[in-house]
Amino acid sequence: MLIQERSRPGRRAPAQAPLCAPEPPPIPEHLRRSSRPVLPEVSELEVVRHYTGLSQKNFSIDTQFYPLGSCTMKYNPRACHTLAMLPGFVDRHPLAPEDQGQGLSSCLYELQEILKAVTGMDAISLAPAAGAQGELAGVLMIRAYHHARGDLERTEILIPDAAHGTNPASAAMAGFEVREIPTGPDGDVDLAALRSALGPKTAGIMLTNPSTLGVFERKIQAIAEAIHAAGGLLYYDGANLNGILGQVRPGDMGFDIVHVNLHKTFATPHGGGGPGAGPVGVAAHLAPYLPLPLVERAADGRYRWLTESDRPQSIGRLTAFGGNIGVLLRAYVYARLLGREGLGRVAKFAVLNANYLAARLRAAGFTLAYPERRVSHEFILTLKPEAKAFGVSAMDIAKRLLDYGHHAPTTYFPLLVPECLLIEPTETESKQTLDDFVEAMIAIRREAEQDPELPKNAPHHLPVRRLDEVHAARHLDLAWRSKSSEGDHG
Amino acid sequence: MLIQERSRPGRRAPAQAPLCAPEPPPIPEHLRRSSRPVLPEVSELEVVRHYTGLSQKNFSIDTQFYPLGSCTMKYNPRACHTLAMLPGFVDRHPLAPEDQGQGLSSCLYELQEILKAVTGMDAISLAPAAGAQGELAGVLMIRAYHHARGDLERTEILIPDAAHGTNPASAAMAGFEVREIPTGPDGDVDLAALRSALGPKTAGIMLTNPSTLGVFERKIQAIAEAIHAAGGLLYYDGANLNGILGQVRPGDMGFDIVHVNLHKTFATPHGGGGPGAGPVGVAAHLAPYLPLPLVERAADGRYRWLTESDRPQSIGRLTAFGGNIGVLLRAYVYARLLGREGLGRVAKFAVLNANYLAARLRAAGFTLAYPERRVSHEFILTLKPEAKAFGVSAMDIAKRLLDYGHHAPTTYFPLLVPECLLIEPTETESKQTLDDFVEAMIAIRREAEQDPELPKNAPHHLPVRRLDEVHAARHLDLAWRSKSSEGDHG
Amino acid sequence: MSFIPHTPEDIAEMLAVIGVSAIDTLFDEIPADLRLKGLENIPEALSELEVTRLMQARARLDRPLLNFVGAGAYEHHIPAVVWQIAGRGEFYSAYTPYQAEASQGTLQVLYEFQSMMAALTALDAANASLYDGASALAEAVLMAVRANRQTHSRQVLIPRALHPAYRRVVRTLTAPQGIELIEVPFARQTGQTPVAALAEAGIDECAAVIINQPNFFGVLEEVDALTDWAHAHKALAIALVNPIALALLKPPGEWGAKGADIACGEAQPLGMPLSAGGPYAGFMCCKREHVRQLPGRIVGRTIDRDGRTGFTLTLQAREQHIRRGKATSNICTNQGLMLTAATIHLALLGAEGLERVAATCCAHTRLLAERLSAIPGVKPCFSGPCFHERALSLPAPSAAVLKALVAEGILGGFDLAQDYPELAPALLVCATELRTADEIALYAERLSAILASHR
Amino acid sequence: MSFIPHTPEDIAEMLAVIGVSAIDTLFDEIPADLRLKGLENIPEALSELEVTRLMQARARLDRPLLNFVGAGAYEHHIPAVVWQIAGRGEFYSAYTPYQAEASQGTLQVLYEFQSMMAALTALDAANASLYDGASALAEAVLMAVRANRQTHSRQVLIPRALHPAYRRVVRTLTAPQGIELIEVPFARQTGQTPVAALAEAGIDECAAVIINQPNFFGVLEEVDALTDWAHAHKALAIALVNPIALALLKPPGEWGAKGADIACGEAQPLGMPLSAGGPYAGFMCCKREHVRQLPGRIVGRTIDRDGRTGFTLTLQAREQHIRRGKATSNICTNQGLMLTAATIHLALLGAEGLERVAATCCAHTRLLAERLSAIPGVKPCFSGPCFHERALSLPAPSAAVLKALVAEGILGGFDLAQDYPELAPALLVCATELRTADEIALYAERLSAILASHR
Repeated sequence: MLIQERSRPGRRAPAQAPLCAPEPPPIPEHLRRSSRPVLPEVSELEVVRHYTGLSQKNFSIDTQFYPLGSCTMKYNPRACHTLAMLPGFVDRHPLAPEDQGQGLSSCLYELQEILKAVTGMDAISLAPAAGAQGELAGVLMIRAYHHARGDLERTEILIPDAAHGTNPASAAMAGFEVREIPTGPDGDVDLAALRSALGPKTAGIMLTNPSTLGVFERKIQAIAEAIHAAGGLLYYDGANLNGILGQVRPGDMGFDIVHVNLHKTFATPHGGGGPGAGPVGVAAHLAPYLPLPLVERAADGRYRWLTESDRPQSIGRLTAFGGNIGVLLRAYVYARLLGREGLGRVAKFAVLNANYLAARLRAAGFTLAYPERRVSHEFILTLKPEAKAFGVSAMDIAKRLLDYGHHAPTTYFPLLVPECLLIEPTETESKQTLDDFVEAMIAIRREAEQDPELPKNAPHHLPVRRLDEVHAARHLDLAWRSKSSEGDHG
Repeated sequence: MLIQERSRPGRRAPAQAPLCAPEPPPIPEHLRRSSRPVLPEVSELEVVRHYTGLSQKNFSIDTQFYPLGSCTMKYNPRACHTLAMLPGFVDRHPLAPEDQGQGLSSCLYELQEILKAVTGMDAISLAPAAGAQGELAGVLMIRAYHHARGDLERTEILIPDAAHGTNPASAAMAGFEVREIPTGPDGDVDLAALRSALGPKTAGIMLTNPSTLGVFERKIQAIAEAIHAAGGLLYYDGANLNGILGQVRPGDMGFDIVHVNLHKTFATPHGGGGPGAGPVGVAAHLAPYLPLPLVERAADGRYRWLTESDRPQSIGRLTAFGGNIGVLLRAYVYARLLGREGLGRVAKFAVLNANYLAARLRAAGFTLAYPERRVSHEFILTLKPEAKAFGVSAMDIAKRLLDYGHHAPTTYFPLLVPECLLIEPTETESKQTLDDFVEAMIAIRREAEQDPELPKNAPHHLPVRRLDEVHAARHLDLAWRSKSSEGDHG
Repeated sequence: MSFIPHTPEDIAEMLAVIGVSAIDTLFDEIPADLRLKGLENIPEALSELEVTRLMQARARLDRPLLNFVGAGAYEHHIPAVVWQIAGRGEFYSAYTPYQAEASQGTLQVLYEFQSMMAALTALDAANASLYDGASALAEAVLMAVRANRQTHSRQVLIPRALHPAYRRVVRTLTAPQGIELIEVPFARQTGQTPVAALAEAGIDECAAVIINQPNFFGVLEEVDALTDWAHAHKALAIALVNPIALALLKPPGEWGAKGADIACGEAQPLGMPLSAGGPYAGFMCCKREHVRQLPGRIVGRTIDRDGRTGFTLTLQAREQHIRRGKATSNICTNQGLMLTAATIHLALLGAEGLERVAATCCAHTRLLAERLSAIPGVKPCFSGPCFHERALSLPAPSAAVLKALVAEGILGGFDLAQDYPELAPALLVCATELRTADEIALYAERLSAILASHR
Repeated sequence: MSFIPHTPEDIAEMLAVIGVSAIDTLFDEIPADLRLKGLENIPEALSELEVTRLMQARARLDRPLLNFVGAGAYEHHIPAVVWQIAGRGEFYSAYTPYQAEASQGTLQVLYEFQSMMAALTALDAANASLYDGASALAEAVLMAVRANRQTHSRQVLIPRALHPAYRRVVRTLTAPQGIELIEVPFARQTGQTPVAALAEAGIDECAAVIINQPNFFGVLEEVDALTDWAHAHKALAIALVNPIALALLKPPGEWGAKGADIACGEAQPLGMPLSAGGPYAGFMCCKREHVRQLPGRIVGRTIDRDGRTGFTLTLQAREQHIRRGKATSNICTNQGLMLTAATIHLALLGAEGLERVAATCCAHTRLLAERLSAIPGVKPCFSGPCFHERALSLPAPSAAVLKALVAEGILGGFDLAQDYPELAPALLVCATELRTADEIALYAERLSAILASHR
């Protein structure tokens, strides 16, 4: 039942609004609303009960294993939440003067330094509000760099076919044309194809490493050399940074620009869709183009925020204020809790978990997409054999996993691999949990063999059965309408 | 699975303990522990997931209708929680000096004043930690009062047979003998029996009004007169105060002592068993005996805590410090949110809801225990007809209600009424919810008629089926033991 | 090992199953010369106790100021319920609801939010958030250019009386696609954007006109005339609105003869703390005909195999993970949790509560403006009707005045001098429902004293 | 109407179903002369916003002090997880788990808590809370008198080196049942309660001996000898213990030849904020043979109809709602939610974490005592081994010294002068794991200055 359907005319949660309404303000009649918007009229208890009940319909890290490939769903330490919500931070107006915000600024400055250290870049901007905005900032910097050199012909961005969809979308938003580079059969970029694509129009390349295929791009140094030789820049998509954190750095691989998903690698919560944060880091020659604001420590130890007058070549601002500060604070707390050794340990155990899970599934007879490769922090299973043998799709198996109490891995991505599951266990899950997942996969395959309708009709134990996405798209129902307003807008 | 069963040797949530352990303290060998206690060894994520999962196995006000008679399970406003946890209050050491705690003291003083106003008593102590401790404080004051007058022969407390079990238990703890007074067929106390029980041994009477039978004791003035004439005192059990709040006051009915369950009438949460708070109020002649501490406002407007030297006749202290302060703060916030009119409205709507629910259930063919009486804030249904007709007990129906998403009413209390449900909807529930409950009751009766095994084997949709209480009592299993410790203590 | 549950036995067993002898071997495909020896320049781990102490000390450095600034971020009462529920692990630690059956909580919340925003704006559809109000406006511009089939113009009219930071963000995000923003001046007398000024921009056609209600100065625009002008010139009308103000103001769907085409704005006033600037959430609504051009996530109501109602992400073909370079936006992670807060917030307030908040803000700002204007030399910059912000001109340099106010613990307003030198010295002030008459009086008293010392 | 959901239509429909015309009629059985006209002396309702402002202002009045007091309430780190989970509505707003099938969350938590306490105390069973440590001790005395079948004595030996407030509470709650408390002195030199002092109480038999480890002065008692003495004199041995200390100290179940019979104490150090004195929680454990005399709720593990494991309240025949006047206690509502916090707290720390906390507290208090004892005139009162509190004698009146420290923002200790004039002037100090070396140095410096000014 929708909250709107619980509504009764005249019901209120009166403690939440000013008790005495003042006179209606003197707004000219023709600018005034003629009828009240139809919003829920419910009591406070109804609100609490309704949304508490809805929350229980979600899977989440706090309740289930969530091996969603490319999403790094690891434990979100609760202290990060508590400490980011301290009154001094949470009540601060974005336009309050910086000399009254030295505590906040010091955290953000230190986060910049920590991100420099883990990425191997020379400068960081925390401004981007999410990974995709970080990507956009990255390609805008590529654009600004070439333009600043008067190099206006570089209109192409190279992107491997296995890339996240945000890569080409960000390149397009920045006004670039996208040129897709194929992947070789071993999962690495097809270097010959890459070389043949290079030319005077090459602005740069967007790469993630380890790639979305769950393997480390071994020829990264050759790629960097080729791109740079062609006058292009290398952009690192930080979505998979968790797989190398503390082991190898994008800066050392030759990348010029990197973004980091703090809501992945730095464990800030995903919140059912966000907010995230996507700081960008750059090599020194790109520092002038970083998006604003930036935090600087002055010689006197005070912190100040850099603006357009400090950084006239900046690509500009991406949100009205300083980005998702509350998320940045959570990431800062996380980084301090882990410290140098802890951050250096993340990838080790993320990769250990992924390799263990892959080895167990492989031993159980499942098919790895790249069996000859070392697994990074995630890996791809192709369920083509099962689909062929039992007529059960990867999606059916994913849905059936929900019944077993595990969130499904990413399905049908990357598009290169048929009937695939992209599985990322992360370092915060225990061996027991991984073993449980393997047992569930084995049990589901047995079901697929013996009673294929079971997975095909899954899920069975969730608040709803399989939802009809086609129906949703064909009979668009995007907003509840009250009966009375149907006439107006229906 | 128990948290102990998730444990693995050497697993840790290391952020939660000091990272560097100092040298073990110089404790003499024979006073030292020889082996570590077997506590869970789990990660922080495991803790979060385990207890989040457990929480989802509970019914609660925030998730379900909870018409548990005599328990006043109403909405617990969330602001009360937030504001009682403000750093100034929650970080305060109980032994911090009172001149550094004027904010807290002012809240508690004003709560005393509010409780005086709603009970009609002359003085209040907030010390008792729960209703039963308030009762005990009440009877200890009765004892102290008589003793102070040299009246040492008054060893009997009169208690109606319908009373809460805490009443006789508290009287016994205070060293009194209990004399039970029967209830008349109309639900009122048998006045003749009461009169014949009075005498020189009468110390007082413990009464709740409305009684646990869900009716208002109409002869309360006559009872008060008789008790006082016999030299006894009247103690008011505040468990049912929600049914009269703002409509009639114990002080005006003639009671000398009252306790208030803040976790009922003042909406502080019940927390799965507590904490509550059970302030006691008294008429002026009993004020010297109130338990400590008490908050006083001095002439200069400053607040101070009264001690034994201020109140040498006090019955003393009931807990080490000032009682459940955090609960008192929640009640204070609740009282301020409701204010004068709001507190005056509580009983009206609690009684409206109970009468409506009773009327609908009666119209649906259910049997009220006292059909000729006006229903107070709660009422008793006897399911004897259904038990006889369908062989289905009140407990079966209660368990089946759980399947319908409603918490069960109180079952088999009061003991006077066979196969009874004591139903208290409270004022914060909507008509829709009450209607849902009626529909569920009707549906369950239909099941009892057509498929009695359904209710008899209920619940069906909860985390467990009907639990075996006899097995629990016969095969006592009160603590998990590790395999290794079985030998030592098993 | 912080947050890593592996025991030594676990590690040994796992390595044995993998068939390697050490974790380091698992990185053997990384060129050896790239491998890091260890992280540097990062401090050692702290316990939660130590981090708590550190963050509390830093938070205490950030002095709370009595706040009279709005300028895009508004200090409103947030019911305790909002974050106690939105902070529940099941909302807080869930991912984007790709697996709909396991995400009905989040999905239904988002559908309810879309419904509430559609009701507030009187438009047909809403998305499930953009990063903030400024980036939402930029996305609205991009959307309008895509959606406008009547003209090939890539010119968009943007009022000068629109938040300067928003204008900068729109420029950052739309210039790479060759979109030209043409600034429309405001009337010095009223503070409104005159319809005549649109015409004076000197273009026959444009892709869109941005209409800001209330505008940056808190002044109410003549939205009907502006909308009709846009439609008469083949442009789409983009409304940039404050959701609290919509409780009282004519909704974008009813502006002019045909209604605005797109409405967007900042959802922060709906239950999001100031939090130094974020996370907030941008919202966007539109007419049905444009829904396939909406950027961002959209939730639809559908049915499951048993015909029961359920919710799912829909129209995903617009999005980057399907359409890649041709998507309506590159947005992926959005501000979902903030919408959970906004939905709970709106449910608690209802239309009548929202109206009370809006009216109280208006009244408080009116009182503030009256009290401050009573100080010699202080006067309103504009004559137009206002909502809950007011531009006031000062008899002394605004930066110095604000600095002196901060020394008194007062955040006295947004300094208009930098972005609007033509108004200087001037402040933009705001008093929400949180500001009391006493606090307003305190501000007036302190400002009066400060200005006296400047004379 | 705050928290009342009734619309005018609802009310009308409901009254019609009941068959009365006004709500007031529903009170017609109350004698008319008793009916109130209205409540007086209660302020008008405030909105949540106003209450928030009020409470914030009052909380700010209560100045945070740098805390060096324990004396029964200890400032420990509480992991953020603890109250984020314990505060979840399903725990927070549930009732006592009478309907076991609908309360498996709370019941399992309580069973886990009982298991943890049994492990910590090395006893067989635990209950699911009493109000606090002091009332738990009183209940333990009542229980011991009931459970002791070897003697009819109603005399109980209680050390003078036991928290004065606890002694008062025990007196309040046991005197009405004719129980006589005989105070046992401590040795002026060591601070311990000598076995010889028990004998000097001059009784042949007693119902129970209370043994406090560590005692109120932080001094460790010779628990083996005290326990054996008790058993030799037909008395039950009641242990009063600090749960953090149990990480390092010999558990009551292993004291002396047979172990203590009952252990009780204050659970506050396990995840409960100081909160000005409450809510805390008392715990109680005992040997199997006494379990039917335990007061309070007890959870047992059992099976459901399908043979699955589940949890339920058990041994309810001990309790007031069944046994009424013959119950083991009148307790009903207890401190359940605090046990939820304690269980989560203990799960996070584990035995090794608890050990680290205990050892760190000991080390910090040792450092504190050393630094303070270096000040001329300040010296330890006792020579006995200590846990995390220390009694120090001062060269100046303790009340005045404490007051001067408070003026410096320091809560300097518990003043022993009032309850132990024989030690005056003296303080009881404590430094938990939260106190840093800097803070300890600050205290020493300020105390030194204050004492210098008293010379």
